[in-house]
Amino acid sequence: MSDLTDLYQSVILDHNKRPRNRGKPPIANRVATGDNPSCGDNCTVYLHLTDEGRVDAIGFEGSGCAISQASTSLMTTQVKGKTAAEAEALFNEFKQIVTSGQAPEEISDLAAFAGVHAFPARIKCATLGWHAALEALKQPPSV
Amino acid sequence: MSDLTDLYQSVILDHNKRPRNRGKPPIANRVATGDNPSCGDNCTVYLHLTDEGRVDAIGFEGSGCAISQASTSLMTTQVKGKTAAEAEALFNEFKQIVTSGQAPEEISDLAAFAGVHAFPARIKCATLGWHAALEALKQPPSV
Amino acid sequence: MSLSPNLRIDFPALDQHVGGKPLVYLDNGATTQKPRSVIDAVARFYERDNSNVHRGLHALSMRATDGYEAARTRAATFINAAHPSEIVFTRGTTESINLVAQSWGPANLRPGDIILATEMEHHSNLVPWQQLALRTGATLKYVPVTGNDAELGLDPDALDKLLTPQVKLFAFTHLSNTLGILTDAAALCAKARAVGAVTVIDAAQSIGHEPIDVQVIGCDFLAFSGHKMAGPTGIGVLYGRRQLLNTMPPYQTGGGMVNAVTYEGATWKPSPERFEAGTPNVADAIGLHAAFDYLDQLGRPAIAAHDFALGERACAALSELPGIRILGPKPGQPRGGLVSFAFADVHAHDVVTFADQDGVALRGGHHCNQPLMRKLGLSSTTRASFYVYNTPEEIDVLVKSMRRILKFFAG
Amino acid sequence: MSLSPNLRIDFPALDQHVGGKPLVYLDNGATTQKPRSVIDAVARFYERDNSNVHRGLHALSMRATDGYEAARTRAATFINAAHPSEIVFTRGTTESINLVAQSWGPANLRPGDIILATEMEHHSNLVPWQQLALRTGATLKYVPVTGNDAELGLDPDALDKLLTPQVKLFAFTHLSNTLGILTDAAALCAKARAVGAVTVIDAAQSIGHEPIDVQVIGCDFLAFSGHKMAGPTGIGVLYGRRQLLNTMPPYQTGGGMVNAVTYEGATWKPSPERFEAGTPNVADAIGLHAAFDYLDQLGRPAIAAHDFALGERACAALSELPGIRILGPKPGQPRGGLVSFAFADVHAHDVVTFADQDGVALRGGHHCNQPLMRKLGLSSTTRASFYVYNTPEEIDVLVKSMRRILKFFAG
Ligand SMILES: Cc1ncc(COP(=O)(O)O)c(C=O)c1O
Ligand SMILES: Cc1ncc(COP(=O)(O)O)c(C=O)c1O
Repeated sequence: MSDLTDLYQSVILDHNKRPRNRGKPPIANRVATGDNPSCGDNCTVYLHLTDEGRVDAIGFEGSGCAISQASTSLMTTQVKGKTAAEAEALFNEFKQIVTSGQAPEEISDLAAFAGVHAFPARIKCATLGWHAALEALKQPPSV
Repeated sequence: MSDLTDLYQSVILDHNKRPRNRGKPPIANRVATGDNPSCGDNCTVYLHLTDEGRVDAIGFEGSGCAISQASTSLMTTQVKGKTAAEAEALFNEFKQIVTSGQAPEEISDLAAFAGVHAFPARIKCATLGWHAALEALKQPPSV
Repeated sequence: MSLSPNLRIDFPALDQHVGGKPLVYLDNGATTQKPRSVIDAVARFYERDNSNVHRGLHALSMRATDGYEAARTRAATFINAAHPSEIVFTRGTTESINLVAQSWGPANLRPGDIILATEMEHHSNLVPWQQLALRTGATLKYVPVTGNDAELGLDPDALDKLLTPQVKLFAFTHLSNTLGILTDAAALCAKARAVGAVTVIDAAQSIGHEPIDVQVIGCDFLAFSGHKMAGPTGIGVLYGRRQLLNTMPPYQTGGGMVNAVTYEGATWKPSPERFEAGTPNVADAIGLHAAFDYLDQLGRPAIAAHDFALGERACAALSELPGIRILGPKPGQPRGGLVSFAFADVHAHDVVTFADQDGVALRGGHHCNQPLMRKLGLSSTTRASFYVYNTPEEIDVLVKSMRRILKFFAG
Repeated sequence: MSLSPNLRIDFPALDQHVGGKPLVYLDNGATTQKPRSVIDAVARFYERDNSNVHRGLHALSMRATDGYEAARTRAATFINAAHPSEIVFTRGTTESINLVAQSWGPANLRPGDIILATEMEHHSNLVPWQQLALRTGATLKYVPVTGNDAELGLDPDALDKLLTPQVKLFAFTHLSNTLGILTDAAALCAKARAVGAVTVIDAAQSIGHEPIDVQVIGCDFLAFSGHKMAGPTGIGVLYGRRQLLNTMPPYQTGGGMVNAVTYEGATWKPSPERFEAGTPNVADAIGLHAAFDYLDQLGRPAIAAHDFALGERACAALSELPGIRILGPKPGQPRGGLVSFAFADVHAHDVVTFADQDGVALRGGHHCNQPLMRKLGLSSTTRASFYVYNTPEEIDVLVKSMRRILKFFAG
């Protein structure tokens, strides 16, 4: 069972049960949908980018496994307040964690996903919401 | 080596070395070509059918292995003088011999081909000339 | 007439632990395990008779040819085909169906014609028909699946309405890999024949489980894979009625399927060679032969009864779990040995990952049936699928594992 | 750097008698024997890891997926492909070539375009192009084979004339299965590239014998079969440059190669999944992995040198027989380990049947090369083809057997 509690850490279970920023935020000017058709999972991320280029509101909809739901929820908390470039840098760190299983000291909650690396088929679950968010950041303003 | 001398009986070797009725006969009113494209073998049989419906002249051209050459040569000696129906009956006996390996007592030279049955891939060599002859007998008069 | 529990020892892969627990292999719908006799038949071929087939005249080549053709004849008897030349060896069900779509299809379909399938087809019996419709201008229609979760089935009235004389081809599954529904193949073929439609049966899930007689069913084509019936991967069969096969243009071209070749063009051998270009998968055809023998030795009626019983038992036991949706036919209706279910609060992928830690191998996802999933309002289900070596005790292990998962995620 | 004669014990099938004589297996051009490590790799997969790939999340399925993808990566390193996604698993050379013809072909050829092949292509690298020409209105032309019996080769001047900018595709063999001629693949690809033609190399005969680096050769596609390189039957590879593969429409459709599917249509995964519809031949891909390892452990330069030496030796020894025609390249020219010959008075089928009684396995016929045979004025030849386990002594047995045959038919 050690593997499994590695995978489903309490941070993940918590975000899965009580997702943060679920639903469309009151203001939003960017949106993108990530799809994992071979799982049937999907995730739509809405966000509001200020004139200064910072995310000041973010939310998501969609369905998926505990890993994808929790990672998307956590992502929204981390991306809020960031610029597109900062969000991308964060995603690269996250990708590093889920593929290597190694998390640097200073990284806090993202490290909870280190256990995913032992389940390669689940890596795309962990990155689904991130991909949608980065895609949204690349979109022209809308809504 | 018992199998091989069964296959290449002296009758067969003799017909292979000194084929009977090789070449186009002086008179002929029927012709057909048998092909074994997957071997590259082929055989053209020319014959003359009298008004009474008997073969009074027959000859063949083409190339192939010892089995097909000898069987075609022997076939010409046997079919000469026969009607189409008699030739077909003879072919059925021949087919019986090469597939079963059993030859009835009264059958003379055709029995030499009984050894073919142990080499299923060679059965079509043994029947190539026969098929051409029967085909020729079904043709409308020509030449 | 029931299966012996001793047969588990015939399957080497069952004798292992996963995550410290004895393996409970319930992913048979994806692929079954192989008995020793199949594994050995493949190895023995390579150890003794290995050679190329058909064009060879030396001893090994004749042995290999005999072995390969004996496998064909055995396949014919297994499904009671009228003649071995009605058996074309392919890589599996998917290739068999593509062969029909690519060879029979364009030669026989025109704009305005209808291809009929059902809403519960596997992608492999669905996407090839979409592509064929695109290529020929024919229209693809679907017989709807109706009913509630645990009472699903093809809509018989809709079927009768859809099956018009414009329908040139009717392709349907014999046993749904997602719902476990066993269709009445003979009745469906009779209806199709009445309007002159050619029938294609996807027997991927039924071939290793149910007795199948193509002459009784009356189908034109039937497709299956070896790996889902205790046989090797990489080998399958397309059964086709001889009259049809011999009128069809080739599929792949190359060595072995041609008669005469010049630099300008080529002529084709008759079936089955016409459809088997290149060196065939000789060793796995011979392994498949051993699988036919193994299953017939157990007896297919006994296998079907065993699977049905496990399916019903699993449905009953799982239905007691909170928040579960079980998808499939009504209890007591014809069904295969598989059960598909979904929990309100736990995703199928999490279920499968958890069950694996209990040694239980399940499949979670859309089961190559995305449109049906969408129609049922689901993105995925968990599927437990049974075979000859599964036991009632293994169903208990499954249910216990599911309870633990529900508790973990509720906790 | 030469091969150890001890390696014969790695191949179980060699250890047998045929017609009371030790087997002398010289039909390697048709298929090679398999080392124990390959046979065991296949069996071990079924005994331990057997499961379906890709869509599974349980332990066996992850192991099967890892094994299958490791085989792909190993194939990429074996031919030095830039990326594993450039490796598509197929049934063999014939299917690999058909895949290019059916997928790349219609999407890229128009009436007036030219497909160029050579006169020495195997039917599997000839008939698919005839069919593609028929389907698209393109014209198929051939680079002529010129020279006398034992000095045959592609005509370089004719090649330069034929290779115009209208040529969209140039398909040629790396090693002729009938003549033993080894082409200069890198030079041919460079010429083709200069006129913008896409290149397809039939490496069926060379893959197990010669070092092959697709990046050095500079080809766009390369096709080969596992069974001709010590691997299992039923598995082969299409190498394709990634940029090309990802622009090509699918080949077969169904499970595993789709992204999103609705009742109305589907979208495709990128290469290699796009071209691998249905359950792949997992076990044999894993067996092929073991074959790559086996050959690289022997060392391909050593294999090539061994084969070349046996080929030259056989040519020299056979050339002393009365009435023999030996077909192939000039002595000393690049060649594979095979020799094709014909006697004036004894047909190849009789030769093979006789040799079999001496334990010598040969191939007689047109070697899936009917048009070339016709051009050379022959209906068939006898072919002896060598591999890593063959010895100079076996060539002596071959020659002795040939002498006996000539005597028998002369007698
Ligand atoms: C040169 C060449 N190309 C293609 C093939 C076809 O290979 P396969 O039958 O494995 O598809 C062969 C062997 O038969 C060959 O020798
Ligand atoms: C109902 C059904 N049809 C078709 C297939 C495809 O079979 P294969 O992947 O062996 O080609 C499957 C299995 O995946 C199936 O369950």
